[in-house]
Amino acid sequence: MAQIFHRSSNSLAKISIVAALLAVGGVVWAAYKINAGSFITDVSVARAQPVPFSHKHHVADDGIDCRYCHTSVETSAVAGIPPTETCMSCHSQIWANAELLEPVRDSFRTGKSLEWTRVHDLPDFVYFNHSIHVAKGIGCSTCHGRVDRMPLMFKVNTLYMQWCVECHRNPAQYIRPRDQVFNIAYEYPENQSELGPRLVKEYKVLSLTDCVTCHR
Amino acid sequence: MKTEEPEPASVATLDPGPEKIIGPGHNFGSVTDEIAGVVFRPFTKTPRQLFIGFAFAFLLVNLFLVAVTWLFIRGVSVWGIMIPVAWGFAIVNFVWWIGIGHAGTLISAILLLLKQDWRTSINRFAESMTLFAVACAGMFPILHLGRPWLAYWLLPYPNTMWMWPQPRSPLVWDVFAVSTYATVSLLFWFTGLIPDFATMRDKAGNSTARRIFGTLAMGWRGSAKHWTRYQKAYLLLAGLSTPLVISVHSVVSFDFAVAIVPGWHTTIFPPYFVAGAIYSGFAMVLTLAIPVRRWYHLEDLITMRHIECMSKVMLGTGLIVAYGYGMEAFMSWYSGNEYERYAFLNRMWLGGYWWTYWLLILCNILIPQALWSRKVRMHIPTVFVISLVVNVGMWLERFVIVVTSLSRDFVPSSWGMYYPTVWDWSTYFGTIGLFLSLMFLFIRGLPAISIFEMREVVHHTESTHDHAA
Amino acid sequence: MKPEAHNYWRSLEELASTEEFRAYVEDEFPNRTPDWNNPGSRRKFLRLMGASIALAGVTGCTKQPKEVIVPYVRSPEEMVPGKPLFYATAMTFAGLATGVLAESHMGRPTKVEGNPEHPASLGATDAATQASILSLYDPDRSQIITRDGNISGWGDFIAAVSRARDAAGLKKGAGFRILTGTVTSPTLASQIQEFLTAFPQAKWHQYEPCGRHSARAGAVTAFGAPVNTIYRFDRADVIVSLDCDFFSSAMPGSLRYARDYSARRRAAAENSSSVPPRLYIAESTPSLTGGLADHRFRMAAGEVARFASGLSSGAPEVQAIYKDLEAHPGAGIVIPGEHQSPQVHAIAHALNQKLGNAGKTVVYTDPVEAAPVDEIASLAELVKDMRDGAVETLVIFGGNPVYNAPADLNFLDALKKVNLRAHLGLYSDETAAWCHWHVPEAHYLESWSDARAYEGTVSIVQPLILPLYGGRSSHDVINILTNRADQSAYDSVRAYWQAKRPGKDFEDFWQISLHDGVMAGSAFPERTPPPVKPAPPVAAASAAQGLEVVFRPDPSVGDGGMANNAWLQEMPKPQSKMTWNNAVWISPKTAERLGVTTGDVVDIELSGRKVQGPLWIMPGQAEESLTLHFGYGRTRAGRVADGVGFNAYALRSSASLWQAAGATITRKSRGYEFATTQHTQTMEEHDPFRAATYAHFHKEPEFARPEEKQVPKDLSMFPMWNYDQHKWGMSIDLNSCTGCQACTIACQSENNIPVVGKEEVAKGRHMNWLRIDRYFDGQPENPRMYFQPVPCMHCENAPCELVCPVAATVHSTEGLNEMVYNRCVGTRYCSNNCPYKVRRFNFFLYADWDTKSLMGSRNPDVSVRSRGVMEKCTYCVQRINRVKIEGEKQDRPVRDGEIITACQQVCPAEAIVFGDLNDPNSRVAKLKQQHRDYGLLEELNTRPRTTYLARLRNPNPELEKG
Amino acid sequence: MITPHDKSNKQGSLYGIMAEFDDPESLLEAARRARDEGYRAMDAYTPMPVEGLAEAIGFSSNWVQRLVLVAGLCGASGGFLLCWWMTVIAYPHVVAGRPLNSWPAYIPITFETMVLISCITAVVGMLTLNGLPQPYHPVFNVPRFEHASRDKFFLCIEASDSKFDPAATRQFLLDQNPQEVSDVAS
Repeated sequence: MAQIFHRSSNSLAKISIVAALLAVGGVVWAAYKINAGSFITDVSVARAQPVPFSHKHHVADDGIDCRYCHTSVETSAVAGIPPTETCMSCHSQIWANAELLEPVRDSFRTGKSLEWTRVHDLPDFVYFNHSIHVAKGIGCSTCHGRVDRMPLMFKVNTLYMQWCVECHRNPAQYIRPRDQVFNIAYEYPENQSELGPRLVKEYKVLSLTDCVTCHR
Repeated sequence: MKTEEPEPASVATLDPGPEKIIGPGHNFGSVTDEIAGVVFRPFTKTPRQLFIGFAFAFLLVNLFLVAVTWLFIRGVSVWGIMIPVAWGFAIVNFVWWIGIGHAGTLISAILLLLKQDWRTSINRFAESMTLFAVACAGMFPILHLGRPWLAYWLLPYPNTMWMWPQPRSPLVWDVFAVSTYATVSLLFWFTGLIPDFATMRDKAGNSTARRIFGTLAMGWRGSAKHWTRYQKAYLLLAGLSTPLVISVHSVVSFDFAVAIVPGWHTTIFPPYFVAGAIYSGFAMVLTLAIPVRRWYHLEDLITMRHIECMSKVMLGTGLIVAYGYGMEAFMSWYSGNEYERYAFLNRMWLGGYWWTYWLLILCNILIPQALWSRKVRMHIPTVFVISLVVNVGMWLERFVIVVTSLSRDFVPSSWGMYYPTVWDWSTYFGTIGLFLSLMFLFIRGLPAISIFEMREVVHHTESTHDHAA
Repeated sequence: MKPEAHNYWRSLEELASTEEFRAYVEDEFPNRTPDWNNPGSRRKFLRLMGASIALAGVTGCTKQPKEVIVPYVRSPEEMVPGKPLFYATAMTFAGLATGVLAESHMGRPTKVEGNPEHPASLGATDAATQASILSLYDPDRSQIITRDGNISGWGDFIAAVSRARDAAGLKKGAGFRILTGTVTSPTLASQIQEFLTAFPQAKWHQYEPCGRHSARAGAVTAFGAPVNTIYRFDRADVIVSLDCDFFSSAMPGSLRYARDYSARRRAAAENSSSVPPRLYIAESTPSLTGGLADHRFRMAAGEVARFASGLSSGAPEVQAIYKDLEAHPGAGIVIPGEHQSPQVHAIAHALNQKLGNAGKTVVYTDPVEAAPVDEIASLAELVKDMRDGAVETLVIFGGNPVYNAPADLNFLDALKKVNLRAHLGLYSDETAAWCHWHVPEAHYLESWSDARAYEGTVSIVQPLILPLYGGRSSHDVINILTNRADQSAYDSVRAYWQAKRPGKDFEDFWQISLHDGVMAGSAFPERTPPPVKPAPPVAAASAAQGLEVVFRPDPSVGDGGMANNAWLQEMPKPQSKMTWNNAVWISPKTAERLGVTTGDVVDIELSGRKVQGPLWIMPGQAEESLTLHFGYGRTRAGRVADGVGFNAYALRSSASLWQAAGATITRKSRGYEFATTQHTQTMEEHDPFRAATYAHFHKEPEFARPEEKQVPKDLSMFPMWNYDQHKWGMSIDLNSCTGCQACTIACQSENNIPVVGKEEVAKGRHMNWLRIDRYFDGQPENPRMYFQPVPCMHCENAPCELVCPVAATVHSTEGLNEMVYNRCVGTRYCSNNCPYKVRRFNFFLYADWDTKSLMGSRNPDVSVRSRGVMEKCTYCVQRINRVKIEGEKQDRPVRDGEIITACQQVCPAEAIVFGDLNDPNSRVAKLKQQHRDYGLLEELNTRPRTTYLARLRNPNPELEKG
Repeated sequence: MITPHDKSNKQGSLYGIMAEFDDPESLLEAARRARDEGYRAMDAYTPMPVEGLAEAIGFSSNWVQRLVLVAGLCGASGGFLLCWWMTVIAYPHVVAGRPLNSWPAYIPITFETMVLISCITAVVGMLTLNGLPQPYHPVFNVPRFEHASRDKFFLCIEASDSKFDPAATRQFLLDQNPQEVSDVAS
């Protein structure tokens, strides 16, 4: 009988099998990469805003406290986005007629709200409460990063469940003294490993990993 | 190889009768040609019945596609399921198909270990049936999900939620059991085919066929060294599949036995599910083998011996199933548990589904008793009908278990009746169509009987003859 | 929540008047939302066609959709984003007020709670009040002023009405008529009076379809003048109800009565020293009260009068009862049915005085109605005048007489003779269709007003939100007539009370009244009415041929005013568990005699009038007596109620409002499909509900937990989990529960539970997390009726959890059986394995993701579920978390009673108690110590956290013997 | 009958010499003889497994079963560890009041993974050890080799054998009265 396949087909066959296996692996790997990439997570993707509001300027340069604008952060689930009048309380005097701030003034005149693009956006089935975290010594910068270095706001964390759970299991590594919560430039001390557990005990921090802690 | 259809007269003579598992005058070449001939027949010479059968089956496949599309658009609400009967046809069909799938592995593996020579000419056929049945079964657990697009959550894989499957749930066991079963059956089937692919490759007329079969054969050349390893591997597969096939339907039965629903929470379930599976499996093999054997005139390869053996197996497993029913009845009384007791009364006459129970008793226990008589076992049409009846009966059994038990469990206020909708039925018949279509394609495209094993049979019979001589 | 809430109750006036608020509201719900001009079928409206795969991002790894944040321009002071505010206001039924606290999220009213300070509420509400929040957002409410069906304006309306008024003015107002419901609002009354004094010939008519006609007439017969009667169940040892269902919301003060009565029963169950009250009832139709009664005498409604007079004349068959009453002088109550004849009321008054109950358990005050008139006569007069063409202008305030006026008056024909007809109403209903002008009415959560409670206490009704659909209140309309079109309802109400309360302390008085929701010292003083005139003798059994027909307001939709409320439509009626229907109730025996059965559609013919409706065999229904419920058969109610059920008003005549004899039925067809949530009427061989008599209970305290139902502690091969932090649990007292279903609707409102529609309910796919099982016990003619609320049991060994393949339902460290919607893939295995069948599945996309206005009604603290996920009672975990977080922030433990589940909060009978089982002093822990405590299906070793307190009966030994 | 020696076959390019037999018995016989003769590098090609043929050509291997044993153990322990890790380490949940490590529930999965891994190993191992896929092989050059998958039985003594000598080997095979003897070009 005549050969059906050429000599080379032997190695060809073996190579193609290996190649196929590699290909499958590659696809899986790529999928994970993409899923973890900022295309999906939006991490460190600055969002265009109606007014190019710079936390960098207001926090670092002007030294305005977080709570000046995010008033309800200590009392309520949501930190609160400042009403236009809060902006105007300063900008009626300074930069009173800057081109940049026209939308703000316009909103104040017409009474039509500014529409900011959400940067930190949890799924609707997740219930996060700012006030309790702040009260238990979890600082702003722990989740929101160094906003004092952000000309435009962007996420520094994925806000994935994975990420939340990590801290909920072991808060000690992220907790800080209550008086440091709003210190955006706070650096964790070397002795965090023993300071953390102490604070956790002192603040009676429960590491809640029940589903209903966040999902209702 | 046969090209023209012989007259019906000669068909009768083909069958060597109930002693022989192969017709007279067969040698290595003739069996090879006869089996391969089925595949190499010119397209136009395909038996008319096969075309008709396929056309019908393919129609059902389309029905299935419509049903599934509608299902995905509207959600499981298109079925009749409700609270309390949250599982309906989907699960009934799942269990039924899985059961049918069991015959293949059983015949290939267990009968191989038991050295049952009559298995040879039907094992390939049964294995393919297993594959297709499992394929049909495997779809239902996904289709019946409220959110099927999240089915992959049942698999353990690292994810951004740090969530994992909950391995105490029988459904997770199912995932592992069914996927394992599907994989192993496929391996078993394919391994068995390798030498036959080689045969096909060497017999193929045109080069495309030669290349296709050649690729599948992977260069098999029947080397003695290969055969040794091959047989070891094949034996190991058989050895592993035997407990597997038992475990799979046990796990399926756990879906019910582990739950607390009266009528489900029963220790007898695993064995009697396995028996039931084999029961329905053999019924299905007969249902398919009998016509195919006739259409392709394979009476000399699938002989009365096979038919009778399978009938006997059916009779046996049927009795085990009957014992299972008896046990359920006994336990519902003996346990002294008010809910168990009520559940059984409900099954027999209180509930709205009482008739399904008695119909099932008729199909699964009473009618098959006819197989005690050799005359019946020898009468092909009767065997065919009985096999059909058993198929129906086994489907009813699952219906009674799933639906009747759920319709009335613990709190009387929440009892309710389940009524299947047209979509329940179309999904069910759709999968039957899918199964048959695949079956017909397989028969047309691949050697439906293991050729090399038939050669072994020829060899043995010859040698035994020589000894006799 | 109340303690916390207190800090936030502030009057809304300045807020409501700010421009921003209007802007905000419009922004959220544009008045122009053209919901109203695309009708669409009911199915569609209920989103049963849901084909979309909603809840995007639910898979956790998909990309979040872009969202925007819309902050205020100027934020209202007391509003803290993300925190609810509570405002005290009041809802009125037939004019009578129930005080409520309305919860507002960022300016959206989302939930109504009872006002603990209010005498008619005491913190509880009924189902309809709970459902009122849905009516507020109902997109079917009328949204534009129409003239002859064309869009018109408020200005034009003012002009038109003023013109008519001035024209009438020339004749001192002759030919100008006002038609209202029963009015208790002091402000409205005075406004109307002002108008009438200005136009002496003008007339004011009142008509309330299911008002207190008999009570008023009865009082007049008895005392010669209208008197308001209040009952003090907290002081009563023996109660004889003459067909009075004082637990149903149709009875003014029912919430108060339920609380007092159940308190007594509980007390008796807790210590044997205190006597349990004994309740006798004579009734034709199984009622909630009948369900809790110790003795139920079943008789045609027409027989009750004879039963009553038998009591006073000491007839032998009622000897025992009368003896019992006599044995407790001044501690008995004879309470006549709202829907019984005036005569029965008169007899009851006489008995109460005779037995010395008057002034003790039965208290009299001035009538709470501003103008207590015979409303039927008043309406009849109006109709007569209209027919005679004596009426030129008719302004209808809120009523719907075309639909619900007694049929014999032929209101519609008469109405057509009026030149100018104006209608103010929540819906463009049957009456609006026949009026030249229709003005959308403001919902009570949108408008300023005031009203009196059943015992006279005044509440200010204050709005939580500007009218979503530009509605107007009665005050606005009457202001036109009194030439004060510029004056707002707020001005009118405030001005009225300022006039009543001159002096500089008014501002404080006003603020406090608004804050508390009750006006201090506004309740009427008790008064001793003159001795009762001897009641006229009761006619001997009327030999009227044929069946008796009994009319009742529907247990769920009442008189039909709230018929378009899907929550109420889908609320199973307590006795029949029927939804989306009314039916003709008939007793098993009578049905057998007539050869008819459930599902037969029959023509009921009564004195020449005829309606067609499906039959329903009702155990406990009196023989030869049919019960028909009002509130159905609407034709212009909206997408929900149109074409549902049949209109019983069409049989009603002004002569016999509540019952009539001589009806005949003829079968038209068979096999009508009802949608009921419970198909099995009895407990079969099982015993989910356990009851005994007080006597037996004292003999054998453990009767509720027999030996065979107990499981050994060491049954499991695994060790028990110990819950060291909190250990939430619930106790439900079957001895208190009246089966009123308020908890079901409260749960629906609190937890964003969707409605599914009749077809789906019929399939067995209703969604209520908290269902109330109803079992009949005893012979079908006159069985006992048991009610058992069944929420999730939060089993410690939860069977549902074991079988979930994706860990979507697991246990929390505090013992909650968590259900994580976003993890659920919908295998439904958990439901199969739940022995209590409390799990509900979203077979379709039930939640309405499209209707914009309805989004406002949702509770922002609870996820809205999408297609294909399981859901169930969570013990209101959102409330638990809120309280826990507040506690944590204040660094203090959670106090007992601080966490109140929605069902617990609404329950008038205080049957439901929730709390921490690890705190031995918590109310719930103590309750579970009681002997009566038992767990449903304990024998399965599920270790339910929700347990029941067995029901106890207090039968009269004498009668028990017989 | 005997075909003349094919000139085209160069010594170097010769894979071996192949004899064709009619039935297993004669092949078996020939194989034994060849081995007695001292040939080692040889292989037999048959349309179905022939008992004792491997021994005849002096071949034995039990790698397949060893691999499968190891694989089975890995599969089983892997399956159990997976369950244990998911429920005890990865995300501990209280489920139905059961302990975190409710091992009895993990048995089915343990078993299934055991079977799965071993079966895959059995097949993959068998193929790899057999050096498959190998679509091209010198023996396919033999014109009548297509009968090897149908009804004929072949014995091939390979050129790599130390004792191999084209003429002598060919002669030796011819002595086994085969159907035919042919050179196998490599």
